[in-house]
Amino acid sequence: MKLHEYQSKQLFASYGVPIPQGQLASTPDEACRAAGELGYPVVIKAQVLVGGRGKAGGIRLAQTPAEAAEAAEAILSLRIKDLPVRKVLVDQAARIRSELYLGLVVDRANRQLVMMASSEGGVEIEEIARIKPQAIHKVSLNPFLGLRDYHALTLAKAIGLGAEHMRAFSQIARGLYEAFTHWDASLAEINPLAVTESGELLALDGKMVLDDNALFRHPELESWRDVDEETPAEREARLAGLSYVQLDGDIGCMVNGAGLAMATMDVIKHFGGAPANFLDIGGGARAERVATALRLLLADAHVRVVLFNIFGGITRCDEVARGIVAALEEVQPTVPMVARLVGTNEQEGREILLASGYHLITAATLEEAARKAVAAARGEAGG
Amino acid sequence: MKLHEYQSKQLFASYGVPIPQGQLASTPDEACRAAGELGYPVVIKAQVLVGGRGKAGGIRLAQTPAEAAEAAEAILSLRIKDLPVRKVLVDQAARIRSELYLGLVVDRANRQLVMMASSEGGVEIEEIARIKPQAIHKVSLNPFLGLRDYHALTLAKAIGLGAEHMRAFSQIARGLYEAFTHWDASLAEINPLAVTESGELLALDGKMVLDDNALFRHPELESWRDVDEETPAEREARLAGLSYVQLDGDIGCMVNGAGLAMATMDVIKHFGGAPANFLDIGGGARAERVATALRLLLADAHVRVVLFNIFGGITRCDEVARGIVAALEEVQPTVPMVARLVGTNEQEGREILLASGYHLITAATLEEAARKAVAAARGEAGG
Amino acid sequence: MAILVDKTTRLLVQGITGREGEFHARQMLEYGTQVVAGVTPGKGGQWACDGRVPVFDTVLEAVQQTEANTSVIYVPARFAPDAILEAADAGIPLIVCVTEGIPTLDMIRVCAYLAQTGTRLIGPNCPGLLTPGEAKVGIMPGHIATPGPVGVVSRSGTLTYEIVYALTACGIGQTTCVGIGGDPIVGTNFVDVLELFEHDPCTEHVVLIGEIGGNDEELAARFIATQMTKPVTAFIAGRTAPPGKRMGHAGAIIEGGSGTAAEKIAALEAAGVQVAAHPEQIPQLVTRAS
Amino acid sequence: MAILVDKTTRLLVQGITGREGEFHARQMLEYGTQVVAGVTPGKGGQWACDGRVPVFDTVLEAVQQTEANTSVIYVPARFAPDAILEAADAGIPLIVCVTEGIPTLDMIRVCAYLAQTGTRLIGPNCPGLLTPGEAKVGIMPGHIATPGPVGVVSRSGTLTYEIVYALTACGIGQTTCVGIGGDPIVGTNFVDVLELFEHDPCTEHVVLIGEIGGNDEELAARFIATQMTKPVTAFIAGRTAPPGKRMGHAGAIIEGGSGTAAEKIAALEAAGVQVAAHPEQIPQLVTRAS
Repeated sequence: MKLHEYQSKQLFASYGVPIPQGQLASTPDEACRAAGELGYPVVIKAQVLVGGRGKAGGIRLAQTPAEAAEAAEAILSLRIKDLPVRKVLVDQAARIRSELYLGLVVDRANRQLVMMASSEGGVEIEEIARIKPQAIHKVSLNPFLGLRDYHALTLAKAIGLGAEHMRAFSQIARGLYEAFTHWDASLAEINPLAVTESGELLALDGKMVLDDNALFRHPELESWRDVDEETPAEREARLAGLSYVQLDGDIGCMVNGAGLAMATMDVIKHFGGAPANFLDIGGGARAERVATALRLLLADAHVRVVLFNIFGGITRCDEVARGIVAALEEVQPTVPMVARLVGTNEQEGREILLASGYHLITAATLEEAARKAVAAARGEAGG
Repeated sequence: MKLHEYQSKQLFASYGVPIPQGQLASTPDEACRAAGELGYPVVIKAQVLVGGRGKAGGIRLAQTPAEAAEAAEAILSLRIKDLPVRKVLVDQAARIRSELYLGLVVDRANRQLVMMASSEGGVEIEEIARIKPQAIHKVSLNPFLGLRDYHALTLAKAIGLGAEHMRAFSQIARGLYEAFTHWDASLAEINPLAVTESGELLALDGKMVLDDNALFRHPELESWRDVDEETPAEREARLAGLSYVQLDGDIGCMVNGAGLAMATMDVIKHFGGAPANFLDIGGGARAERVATALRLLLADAHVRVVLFNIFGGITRCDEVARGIVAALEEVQPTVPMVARLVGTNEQEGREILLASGYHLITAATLEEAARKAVAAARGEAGG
Repeated sequence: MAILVDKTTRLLVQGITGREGEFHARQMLEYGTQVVAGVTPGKGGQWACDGRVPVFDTVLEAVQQTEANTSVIYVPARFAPDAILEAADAGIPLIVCVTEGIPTLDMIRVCAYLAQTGTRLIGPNCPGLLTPGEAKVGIMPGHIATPGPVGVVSRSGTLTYEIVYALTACGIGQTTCVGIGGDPIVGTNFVDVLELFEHDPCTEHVVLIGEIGGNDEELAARFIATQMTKPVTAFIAGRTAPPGKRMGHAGAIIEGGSGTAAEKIAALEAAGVQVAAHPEQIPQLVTRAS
Repeated sequence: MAILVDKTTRLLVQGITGREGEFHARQMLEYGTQVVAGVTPGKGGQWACDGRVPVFDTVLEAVQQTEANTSVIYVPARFAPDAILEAADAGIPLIVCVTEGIPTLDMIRVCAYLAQTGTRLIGPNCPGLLTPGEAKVGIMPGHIATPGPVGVVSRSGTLTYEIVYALTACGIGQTTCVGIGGDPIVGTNFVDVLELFEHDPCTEHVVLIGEIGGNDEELAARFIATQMTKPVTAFIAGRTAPPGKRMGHAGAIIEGGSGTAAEKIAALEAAGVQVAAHPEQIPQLVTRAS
């Protein structure tokens, strides 16, 4: 689960990380009032869960009430990478001497957290990695020791901070680490971490991604979820326990298992088709969940053919078939459907589908299923 | 720092360990009022920081107000192992089916905490260890994992608890562990941990010793210290940063270093004398601390001779000599003094003592110093 | 011969009285695996799977009484880290954790502890291990595999079945099929398993099934290039996955432009690995290389 | 030859700009120890001991620039655990911690971590190491010792000096004097040091100085009985100490009737160790046994 900038900064601040004074606003009026209370100049920033806000015009400086009103109005009417901007953060503008980067990520290969710092802040870390990799400094953190002052000091020295900033940098690094571990993040970044003209360190922007698997420990965060981030279909899928991602194509796929679902998409593409979605019904799905999944696919106006690819293991083909039939009885499908069911209880599954009387194109292998789905999407007659 | 039973149980209870309802009382009247509020029968228990309260008559059951008044009065007039009883704990009496032991200690050899449990509760663990060692079950706790449910379960099974007690025992074990680690204990015990007739587990007695080295993390506990536990001299020594323990003999010793101080006592005994105290002035003691130490010795009416044994390392003999002279100028000593100063700045130290004009018996070795002190204590002329 | 599990495996099932645990314990028994014990705290003394498997309260008791040497875990995510630690503390040298949804920070701590004890963990969020004809530990359907010379290692579940099924259908058997799991933090990675296959005399060819996210395939490529003598054939799922969108489980995501299928395929091909364009192409590539 | 420290020791002093750190750094330099670096966070770039020792902000920098291979720690108790961990993380294989008053639970965590890294820690709350004529690391007064064939290991501070001084006065020199520290949890115990002395060709005789509390002397006795060929002479302080009273430092206490001097002496004598009745008897016993 991704958090907005204002949410991330709020969490960081609760662990002692200094952030600019700021207020959230949903309308140009609110933004102006906030700016008036904070004092000019202010920075007005779109709160959307995608990168590239700056280039899209989502971050603007305002020196006067008139500028603030204009900026807020402009930003609140933007769509950035297809997401509408519904809120802006109004921050006191800082006088910046230099911009640093500080981040904490999971290092899969070493199975540890890694804190990264760079003197080249203000651009994305991937960009720094590309143009100046030697400017990124890292320390691995043993989970039993956590972040120690000497780790922070090592990073501070590496990015060229002077002795006068050591204590403040240590405190910020510790705050970031504690926020990360307390809230079970998978990513936490302060970028830029500004050195102001008055010599203070200030987290001007914040980013945090939480580990969905750990949200059970933090039920209070459920209300922080931005449902605008998801399409209604993705939301319904999440609540039903399905993994669903909408894509641009016209072949709706329903698959058990993430790897097989991706492979199914790949095979469709390989044979010239375009998947309309990624959809993993998970392990051991019952008929009800399968029915929800199929309803989602059939509700997508772009879908011109549906492909079921089920390899039974924990998942039983008869359960899946029952779910398919249940959904079909509800929503009369107008598109062709290709079904490939193998593995646990495949015989029973095929019989249930056959007995339902609905016409399904069958396939023995994934390749065959994909070819038939691609052909059907092109309007060619199938199986 | 040792805690009283009522303090230990209060800390345990704050971590979810069930304890009997109880109240603290300083007078028989208070005890009776408490008993009335709690309901009879009650147990009235002396709150003193030594073992063997039961045998000394410090724990009594009362069924009626008259019995409570009599018991409280009797207990509050006791001295147990030389300590006056100033407070009693009045607890609701539990109906006990069986008594268990649960404790947490530092295992020096393995450098870990060890949780111990036994079905033979109600007697001291050393007693169990002596009479029925196979009844003590232990689990070592890795500091990075802490106490896990499976540790508690393993102990519960080992001491024969049935499935119906598993959850309660786990919670108590966890509470004990958390109290121990949060408050930096070096020992925490629940003995007995009672299984009541209604099938509950209840911590009837509690004992906790805190790590003095970690008290800086818990300044709020300073007010919990029972100054009655110490003699006034021990208290003054503690506040001056000295390690001081009063003993029964007549040779006052002032030594730098705990091991050397013990060895000095041993050598005195070896040559037929009796040390009046253990006194370690610590490493690098300045003149002021030395003067406090000497004042303490000279204030002890049992002391018939004073022995200084200083082996300079961090500690400088001249500093020690200055402290001795400062104290002598204040308190005119009436007892003979034997001084042995070797190591760092020994020459300067001896000169300071000589120049002071006080008569001190000198010695080159510890053996010589001890022989001379023993002789002086017997009233024989010395050096 | 095979790797990790075989006829000598004495299996303990943690969470055996749960729905999944009992179901798969039966499946494993039917496959011929020696399931010697189950553990469910509070249910010690019972018997599971129609009286065939004794249940204990703790792993330690189970090990002491049955000499179990491998454990498979089916307990819910919030109890699974403790289950792994308990098995390690009881001296079990090989643990397979099927459970999905364990928080990443929990797994970081668990793995740091296992590094001290020397325990091998497969998973979590993995389908487990299958040595055809000998032992099945986890949730892989047994009937899709057959004994033979190909070692299979995969981050995926059902995609593995797809490929094993395709191999079997073409008459190509397997030494052992290893599902290492799709989470960001897993106890055993591709390189560990490749090393085992490299040293297993019965394995003549290795099939590696990767997917987007992380850089485990890149590390595998480096290992293959420098340390392996046996031919490797691979498939990488997620060529068509868009960046920034999580594809099902927590591991499968292209973050900050890295972890793409294209990068992984390039790394593997540079290491001399044949990479299949689609899963059912694998048997053909294996046959060609043998 | 000697154990742990010698002429090749390249010493780093953590806390070198503090009162104690600077004082003892000078003493160690005067003794001839190679003090190559100091560390005090925030004081990197300065020089200590009249410009003889460069100061760094972190141990890592100090190691990278001076190839220090041993560290001695004089920082206050609440910072000492981090100082030990920092040295271990920077790859220093031998750390001597002089600091007293470190909480026991902190030391339990530190030691558990060091067990993973393989770092050897002497102390805390110890006088350190002295190889006469070669190197002095810690706070032992150098002039009381002289080179020779006796290895000395002790839980005590000044009592060690007393005994080393007595040995030297009788013309008996030492290979290395090791103060392991008097706290309940120390990084290196008697057995570890006895093993080093047993394997050191220059050590012909070992003097062990114990005290009440714990059971390290008992473990040493078992090791001596089963694994040592060299003669051992011992002294145990605290025969007259009353139970339940802490004698100075946290380790010296007779708890629950165990850890008494009588038990320790009995165990050592049963292992064939000569136990002195008072410290100054040691040289005589050593001479007799040689």
